Amino acid sequence: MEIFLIALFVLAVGGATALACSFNARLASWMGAGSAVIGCTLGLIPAVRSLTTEPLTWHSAWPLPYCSFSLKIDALAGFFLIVILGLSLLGALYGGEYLYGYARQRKLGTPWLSFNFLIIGMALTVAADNGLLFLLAWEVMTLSSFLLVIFEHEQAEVRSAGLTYLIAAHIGVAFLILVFLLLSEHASGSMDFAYFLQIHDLQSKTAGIIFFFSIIGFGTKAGFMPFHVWLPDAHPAAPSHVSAIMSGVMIKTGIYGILRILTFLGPPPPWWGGLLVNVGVVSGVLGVWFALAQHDLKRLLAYHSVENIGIIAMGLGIGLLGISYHLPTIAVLGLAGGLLHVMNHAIFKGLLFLGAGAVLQATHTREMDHLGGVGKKMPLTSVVFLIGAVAICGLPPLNGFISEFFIYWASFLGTMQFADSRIIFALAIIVALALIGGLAVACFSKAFSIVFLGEPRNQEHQHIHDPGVAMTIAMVFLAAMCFLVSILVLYCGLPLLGQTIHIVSKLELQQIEYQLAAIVPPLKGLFLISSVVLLSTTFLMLWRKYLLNKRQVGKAVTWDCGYLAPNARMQYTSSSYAQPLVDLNCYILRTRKDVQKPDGYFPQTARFLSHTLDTAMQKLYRPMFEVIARLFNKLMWLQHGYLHIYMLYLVITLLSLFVFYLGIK
Amino acid sequence: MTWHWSSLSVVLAALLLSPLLLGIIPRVKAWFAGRQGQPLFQVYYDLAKLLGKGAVYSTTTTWVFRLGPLLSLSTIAASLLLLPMLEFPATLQFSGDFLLFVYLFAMARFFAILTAMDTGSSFEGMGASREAIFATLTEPALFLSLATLLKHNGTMSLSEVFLSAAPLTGTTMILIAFVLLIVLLAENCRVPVDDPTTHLELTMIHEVMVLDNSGPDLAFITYTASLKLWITSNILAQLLVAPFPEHGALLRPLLAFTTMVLLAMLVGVIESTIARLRLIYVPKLLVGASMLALLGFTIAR
Amino acid sequence: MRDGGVLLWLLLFLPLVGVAVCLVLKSPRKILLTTCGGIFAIGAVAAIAIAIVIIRGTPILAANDWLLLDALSAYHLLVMILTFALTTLFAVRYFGDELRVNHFPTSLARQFSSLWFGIVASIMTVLLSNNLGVMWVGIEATTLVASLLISLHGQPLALEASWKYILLGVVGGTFAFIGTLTVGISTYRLPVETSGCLMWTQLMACAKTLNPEALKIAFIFLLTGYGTKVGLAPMHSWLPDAHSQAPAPVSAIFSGFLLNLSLYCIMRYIPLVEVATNHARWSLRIMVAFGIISIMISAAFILVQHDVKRLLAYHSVEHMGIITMGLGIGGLGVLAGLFHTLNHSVCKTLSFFCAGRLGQLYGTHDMEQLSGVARVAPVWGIGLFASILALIGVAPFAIFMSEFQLVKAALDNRAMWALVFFLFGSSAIFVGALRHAMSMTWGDTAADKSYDKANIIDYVLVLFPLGLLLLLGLWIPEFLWNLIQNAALIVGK
Amino acid sequence: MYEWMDTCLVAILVLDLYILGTSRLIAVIQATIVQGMLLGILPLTVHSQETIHHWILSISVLLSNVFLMPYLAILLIRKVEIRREVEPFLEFTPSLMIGMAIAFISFWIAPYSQKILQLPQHFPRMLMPAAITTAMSGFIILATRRKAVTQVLGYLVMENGIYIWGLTLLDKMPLLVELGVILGIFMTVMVMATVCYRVYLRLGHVNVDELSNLKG
Repeated sequence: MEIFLIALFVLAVGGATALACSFNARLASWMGAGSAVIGCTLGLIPAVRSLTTEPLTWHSAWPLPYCSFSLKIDALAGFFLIVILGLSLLGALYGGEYLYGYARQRKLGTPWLSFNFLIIGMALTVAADNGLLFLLAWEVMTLSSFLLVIFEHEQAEVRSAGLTYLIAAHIGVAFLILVFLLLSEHASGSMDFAYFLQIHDLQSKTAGIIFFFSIIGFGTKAGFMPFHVWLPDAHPAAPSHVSAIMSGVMIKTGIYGILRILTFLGPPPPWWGGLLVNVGVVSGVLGVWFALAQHDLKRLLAYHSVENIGIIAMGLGIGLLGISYHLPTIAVLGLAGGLLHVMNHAIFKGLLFLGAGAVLQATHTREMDHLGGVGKKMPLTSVVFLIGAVAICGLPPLNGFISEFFIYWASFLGTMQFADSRIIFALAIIVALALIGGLAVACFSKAFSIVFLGEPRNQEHQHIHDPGVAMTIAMVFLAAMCFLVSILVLYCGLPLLGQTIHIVSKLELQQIEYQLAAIVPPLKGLFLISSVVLLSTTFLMLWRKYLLNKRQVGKAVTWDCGYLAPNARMQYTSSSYAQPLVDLNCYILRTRKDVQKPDGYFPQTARFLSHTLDTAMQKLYRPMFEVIARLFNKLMWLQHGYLHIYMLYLVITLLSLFVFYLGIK
Repeated sequence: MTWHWSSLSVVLAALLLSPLLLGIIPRVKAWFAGRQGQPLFQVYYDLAKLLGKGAVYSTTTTWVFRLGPLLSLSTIAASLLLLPMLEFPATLQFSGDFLLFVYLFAMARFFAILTAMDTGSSFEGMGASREAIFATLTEPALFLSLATLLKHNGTMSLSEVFLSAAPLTGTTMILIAFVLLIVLLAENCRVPVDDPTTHLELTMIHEVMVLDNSGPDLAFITYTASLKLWITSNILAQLLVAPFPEHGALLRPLLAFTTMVLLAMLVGVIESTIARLRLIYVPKLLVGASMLALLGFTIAR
Repeated sequence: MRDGGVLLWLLLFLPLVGVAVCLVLKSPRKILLTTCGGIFAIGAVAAIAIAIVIIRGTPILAANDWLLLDALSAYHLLVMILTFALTTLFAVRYFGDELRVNHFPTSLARQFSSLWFGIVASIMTVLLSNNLGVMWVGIEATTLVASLLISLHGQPLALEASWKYILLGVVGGTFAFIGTLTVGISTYRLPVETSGCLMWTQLMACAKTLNPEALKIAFIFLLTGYGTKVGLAPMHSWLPDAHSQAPAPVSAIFSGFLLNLSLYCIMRYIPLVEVATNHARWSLRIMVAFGIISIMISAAFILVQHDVKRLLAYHSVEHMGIITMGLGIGGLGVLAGLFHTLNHSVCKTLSFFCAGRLGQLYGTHDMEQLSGVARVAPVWGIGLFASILALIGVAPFAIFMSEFQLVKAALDNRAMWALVFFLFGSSAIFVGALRHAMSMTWGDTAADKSYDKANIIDYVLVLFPLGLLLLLGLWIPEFLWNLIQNAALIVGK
Repeated sequence: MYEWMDTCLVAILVLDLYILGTSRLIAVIQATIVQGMLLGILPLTVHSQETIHHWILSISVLLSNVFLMPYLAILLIRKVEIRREVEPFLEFTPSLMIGMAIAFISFWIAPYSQKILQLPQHFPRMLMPAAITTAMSGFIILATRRKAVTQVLGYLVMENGIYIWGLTLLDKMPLLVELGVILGIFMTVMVMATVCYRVYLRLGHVNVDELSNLKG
């Protein structure tokens, strides 16, 4: 445990040093990135250890009411900690080079300070064993990520993204405060998780309220629809390695929070799981659909985070339903799927954001319709991005498939084992996952091909190239992880997952491991099929090479159907690619189109612009805030500037108090 | 995980016979048009010819364009290992194999789309876009049909679905069969979803995606298409044949093969008698199929 | 000396010495520096007195029980010397800038310094007196001096604000006086000796036997009266005007301490009423209602504000409402409210420093024009942003801690309406204030704004309060917490 | 035993109504001077052993209310050159009528209040109505007159009312507090006058309704 504290200390000191060194960009980068790498590496040691041994704990008093510096890394915390610190480590490595690209325009001290404190915040959130410490760490995390979001604060939209983010985070925290306080009320006033664990007299109504509030509070951070509104704005605004961390792991702290709260609440009634499934289905399907409609590469990825959080929620939801109905197989598979997807999403989403960052750094634009043909200039980036895309679509044999496989499996079992009307949940997950699968394929085939394939749409992008060593290492490592996770799961992951599931579900460890063992044959099958695919592809490649060896292999322009002057702007754009699917869901997506059709016999100009804003923001929150603002505006006459009337306020107050006095004897 | 080595013969049969199945459809269409039509083995000739040719690659394309057809073919071919044939369980059987099976299809499609997009042609982009949307809408229908079958048989493996003691019958079977037929038409880009023989690029889906492929690559793509037809019709055929009582180890598989031929003819009949749907109506057809599958799931016990 | 009585006398008379000295000096610079030194000296004396109270654990009584320094007043004294020390330092910086462009002649300097010491003297009168009547006199004196400070520069709008403040202040003061008298009347049947009828300690000693009805009526008057000076809605109308028009150091002490001072007076009466009415929570309910109204009304006005100092003024209304609500919730709420007092004072002085200094640099307080301050004057700009963040309750700043405790208190006491309104109101304020803060801090900057080179005092003025807020949010010194707890015991049960 | 006191109080009450009904500022000041005299007499009409206390109080009230504060007020109206109040928000006749109504109501509620406050039976009958009416008259002037100067006078009248109310505690309140209060009131009037004068100097008028630029 001391190592963990030392890791935090290294991070804090490193961040502070980076701030002190902000006069020299190189020094600041070295200090910030170096300390982050060292700190994360150190932190990983206890995290990994916690999975195999007893929980690591640390307790020391803290002169703050209700607070104590209690840390506990059990398997659940350890699991999340590994994901968090692992991705942060790579993010720091990548960021060291990436941020240095901004060195001419701004000082790098503050971003590195915030970055290191973001890691500290996330690590402490997960390791905290006290409610107040948890909240404080949570806020440190929010605040430091906020500072990173507004990194490029000259741009108005970046500021508005930061604003939305902080507001959403704060409203979420309000609910979390209520959650912890309600829990502490039943834990004899203490905020220590140790006391929370001993709660057993919780009424189902109170437990329900706590669960519901934690869905709102943690869901805001995690990005459940419709609390996701901050997410598509904030993630693109941050520097790419920070987007990777925010999207890959920071929002997962919300999932961690829900799981942690569940450990305090006793056996879940069915509606909890049902609620999570509903939330997951809505977030998953709509998230990917919104993603499809975006033209901004990082914004697209951000919406995919909503989708993947939805998938995680589905997994956890079906797992909870399994617990409620005493169907251990479903419980274990669902939870395992959800947890695995937490890790997998961190890997491939981190990879995709890092890849997008490399493109952004080279081309200075996130607008997909201005890109194209990047793959020729940045081959390595395009390969790793493709791997990430395949993984996020849940295509075999990469890691995304495995977690979705678990969830599918649990749901198919659910269709067989649930009582009549409950089947709907399992069915909903199956349909949603199927739909998400198709949409994700559409979305990432679009993202990859518009950006990396075809011809460059902008001639200025002729001299771009792959990023340097540090960024490459981070991306390649993550890409490799996409392949390796399944092997890891097969050979050492299952018993470790068992511990984590044990903490959440409170099922017996042996039973969990027994259930988990069932997953081994499919995984082996997956390997075999994958190797068959690999072998046959290699064979086909060699065969083709052999066939073409002696023959003429021509080079020509793409078949252009008789057009005389083909140019890059004639290529299919991201909006045209997505248009049929976007139109299909126009009632929810509400894409705005600005069209000027070609007119006359010799049309001169024509224009087509489409823009998909966030419907929850436009149709739910904005009107809500407007109504409140209008109501408040009606109070403006109170302060009209006339002193005489102000005096009457005093008398009126006095008289009303007298009425109160006479009324309440 | 179980191996059934004897089923490799079924895989071999599929690899060999699938172009034949693809060749039946134009022949039926020719009959309907009053023409003699091409030979049944025309697809084999085509494949051989294409394999013997050189290739032309667009200067726009990258390694994705070279890799795509190979990867599509090998994934589809690999999915044959997971496909049972009634008394012949799949070569590789494990619980949840159907998921891998469906996702291998998705994988193949993903790379087919990327291949098309790599050319930078807007025709091919259009085709790819349509491929993506129809696949998206087909998947729920497919999964719901599978859920019905699996639930009915209480199994998590594709191989056991059609071997169970009480196979799906009656209304539910008809519904599911109908849904699977639509899935078949959509997956193989057939009328009424797509018209492979049209001469206008703007209306095509699959054919327009491969405009720039030539030589061996085009051969691989054609062969992949034939394998897809084989596999989808195979599943539908098994569903239809499964209720027939078992007489010997080979009878039902042979019956199923006959059914597949009949299905190919049916596709030909459909293509000859029905017009291609307008593109905006296709989603309705596919969503409708999902609804039917849901109905089937609901009434199945 | 051993019992500290002399210290109390010193605290009362040192400011008067300060007035005399400042009237003698000639150079404005010297006058400002003397003021600074004087305030620090008073602060040192006060610190010793507070230390005695903390260490000994019993109140200091002096002058035949007319002077009293118990935990409650010691705590407020602590808040006061903290805000005044900081603000005086800031005043030197602020007026020093005016001095450079000859806007600050000797006469003005003398006026400022003598009023400054005068307000300290009157505050000492309030804090140290055991007699409720003298306390009232002290508050009235504070009002008068403060109103003169508002219109120090004599600008038309400042005069208007000053006049509004005086009139509402004196009407409120009259109400408060009626209330004070009525408290005296509540002892009518009791054999209290002549000097004791308004002696707080004696009233507390026989609180159970006081006439509860008279006390209730008294409390109504007192709450309306002192509440006007606290700035509780709907009696707050003067507050945004006065805060926005006063010179920044005056706004800072106004918001930082004068409001709390009046609230302190109300705190003295709460235990009287509650004990006399047998803890029926009668007065507490009214307090909660005022808290809710203040929070909601300030939320409404914060959303549409254009002037940064008015924005901060409405924040004061909000935070006074929060403290009042805390007092009204009782139990832990009192503790939270008192803790909030310190946090709010430190934070609000900081934000007024920054807003005032930026106003000086930009020549306006209009938030439309105060844009991109973080680029023009990084120290003050970041200070303003951080202080607004702290004000709206972002952890790990201390205000988050006190609001957290308040929520806990509300939950514990099942004050659900208070909780709902508090959360709703503070969320609305969060949205409104943050929107302003973001555009002010990082908005587009007009090119002609000159870059202000920060000196060491600026860093101290911004970093010290910020550091203090962080410290209090993460680590509360034990002696301070004990002091707050003892103070809370005086107000609540 | 309170005849003298009641007589004085009735006189004060009548003066209130006079103040409410008149527009000439000098007349208002004269009325407050007379009120001040009566207030000075009041402590002496209370029978008590502590006569020195009463005498000191009486003298200081006379000093402040009859000499100092009226002097200040006269000085002020000369400086700002205002002789009469014009067009108040509430005209003089309605003000007068409201004053009468308040007087009646206060007569009516006085016994109840005495009971609630547990005041002794032999309490001077007129004390509470006079106090309430005087204070409210002062407040009406404060709240409805247009000129800042008039408001200063209104405050004076209001404080007179409070002073009457304070007489209930005559024997219980220490002299020091009472003197402090009187000093406080005097200082308040002085500061009000000062600010009023500064407003006049800076803006050239003392119209309160024009002081309404700060809003929102």
